[in-house]
Amino acid sequence: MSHKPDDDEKSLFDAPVIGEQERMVEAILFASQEPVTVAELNARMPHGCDAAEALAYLRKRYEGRGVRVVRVGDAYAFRTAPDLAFLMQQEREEVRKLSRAAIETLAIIAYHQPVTRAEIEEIRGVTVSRGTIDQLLDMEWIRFGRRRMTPGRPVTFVVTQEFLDHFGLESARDLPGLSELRAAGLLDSRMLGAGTIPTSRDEEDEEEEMAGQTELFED
Amino acid sequence: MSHKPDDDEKSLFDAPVIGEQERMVEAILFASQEPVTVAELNARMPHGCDAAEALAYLRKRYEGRGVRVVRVGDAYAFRTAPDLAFLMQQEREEVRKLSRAAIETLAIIAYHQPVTRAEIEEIRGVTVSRGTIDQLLDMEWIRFGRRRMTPGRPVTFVVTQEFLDHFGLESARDLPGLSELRAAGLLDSRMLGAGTIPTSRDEEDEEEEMAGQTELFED
Amino acid sequence: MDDLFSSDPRGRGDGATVEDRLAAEALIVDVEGFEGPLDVLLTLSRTQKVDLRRVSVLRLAQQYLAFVEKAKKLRIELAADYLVMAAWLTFLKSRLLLPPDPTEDGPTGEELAAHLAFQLERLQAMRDAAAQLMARDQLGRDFFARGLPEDVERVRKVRYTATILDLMRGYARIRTKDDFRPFVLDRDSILTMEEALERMRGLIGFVGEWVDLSTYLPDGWVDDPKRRRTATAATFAASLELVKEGRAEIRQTETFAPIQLRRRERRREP
Repeated sequence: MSHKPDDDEKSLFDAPVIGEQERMVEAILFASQEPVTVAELNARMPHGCDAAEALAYLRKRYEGRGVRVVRVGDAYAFRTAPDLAFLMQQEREEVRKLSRAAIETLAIIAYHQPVTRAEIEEIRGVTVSRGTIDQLLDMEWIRFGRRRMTPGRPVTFVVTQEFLDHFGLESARDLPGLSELRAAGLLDSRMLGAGTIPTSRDEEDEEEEMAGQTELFED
Repeated sequence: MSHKPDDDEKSLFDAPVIGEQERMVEAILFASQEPVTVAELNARMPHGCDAAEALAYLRKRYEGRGVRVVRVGDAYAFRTAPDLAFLMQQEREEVRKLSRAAIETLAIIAYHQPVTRAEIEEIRGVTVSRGTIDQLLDMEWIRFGRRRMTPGRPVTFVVTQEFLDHFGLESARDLPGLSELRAAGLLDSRMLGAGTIPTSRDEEDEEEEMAGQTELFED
Repeated sequence: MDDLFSSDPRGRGDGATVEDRLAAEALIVDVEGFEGPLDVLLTLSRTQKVDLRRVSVLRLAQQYLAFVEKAKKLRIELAADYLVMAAWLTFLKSRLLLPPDPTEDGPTGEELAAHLAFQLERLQAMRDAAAQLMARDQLGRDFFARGLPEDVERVRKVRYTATILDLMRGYARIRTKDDFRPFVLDRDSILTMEEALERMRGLIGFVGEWVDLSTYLPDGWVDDPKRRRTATAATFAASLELVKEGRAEIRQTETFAPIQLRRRERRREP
């Protein structure tokens, strides 16, 4: 084998047996922060060692194991066996609360479905970002409903079966009305007169009607 | 072996053969600098695997090698064999120099855990400075344990997995001389009533009863 | 603990032996190096060259008192706890030497002495344990972890969730925007941006010249610093809103200079 250091120069001590040398290479490769060259191995190991030979044994030993000795440039390092790469990935599910904007948008869709984006914005008083709608579509809690038969034929949104399942509802009509919200302490008692919430709107509803929100409470 | 996940629950696929499982444990432990618990191993391996059994094979395989599988608390890690330390000049980390007070405090926590600050002071006969505790917390060699159920509910300190890992201990029960010390009664919390030896105290220290250390090393 | 008394050659003398004085003198040299009185006692006990369980506490007390005496003579400032320990050892000594007083509560002198001996032994044991611990092979010094760890790639999957209560609260919030403010305290000393904006909308149309922002602050919001601060912030925010709407112009000639505002001339319709 190559890289045998000065064969002529007799060492005072015998070089460690090859098995011992293999242990040394194993430990050095393991602990090193970078791949290690044969020259570096020889420099670190006791006089008379043959790192190249020990390395050859070590590579053989790790063949088919969970890690292998691989060559990186002219240096060597331990690496996970490629077929076990899947173990090095960890899928972590992170549960996050839905944002306030998303919850409000979702609530409006649930209480007013089918509802157009313009209507949602009218009710919330702020624009609804694409991202919010996309997120809810993505979660499959809302889907597109029929197009509204009004100028521009805007799309409407409705809640899905997944939505109902998640919230334990049989239908969107089971959502509590304003009076129940108030009874549950979710509404301020200073609220205006009682009214029920329409759980769905007929398709003939005109967008123009959305002007005054109060109408929504009048049934 | 333990930790076999739900035997009753039939998996669609058979678990990999034990040799394959051993490779997986090998790959996971090799990849991590920190010890990995059996539970984590099982969680990362395919359904039906028995990491504990695979580990037993793996440990056996690496006996006498340049790297070994060591147990640290309820976790496992590969570490180089200590007899090869002489090869590792380059990897040697500058260990933070600990003061005599810090070393003593650490030993007291290790041998008396869970132990309150007042108990440490009682043993050392001097106030333990905030800095000493902070330093040990900072090095992650100690952490807060359960509060003592005595007046003032003082916090206790215990040693960590990092501590065990650093000193090559499988568990706190393997501390050198532990059983002799216990047999000699030197780990008992003996207190006299009035007139005990004065210990200088910081004013912020809670006055607390020295409860019997029944929790010591239980588990 | 029979030997508690036996090794005091002069029986009940409160003076110390020559040996004790020499020991005390040796200690004085590096009193700074000691970790408190118990540490000194432990060092002193070593001069007795016996197993710590057989140490003569009475003699130890005398050695310690000799040490404190010596320090006093040399005008060395000893920390208070050294003197507290001296006082306590004097008390212990008297308990050990005098016949027990049956009317007195608490532990006997012998019990106290035994406890002190226990403490010394325990401290010594902990020091030995610490030394053994530090002599062990240590991670990063004698054995090593993988130098090139392969990180687990964390694939993060976010799942959003909400409860029906969130949904109802959300809806209630929208439907009662003006009335429903369950978590907001009414605070008299806060001028909201909306209030300021309403006010400014009315005023801005009349101001064609550059006028300091501060002149827009409503009456009654100028004197109290707290009210002035909130009014200034709200008015400033409202001005920016007006600028955004194209109804006003705003300028500041240099850093920290007064902020000025004027109506923006509407472009004539073509």
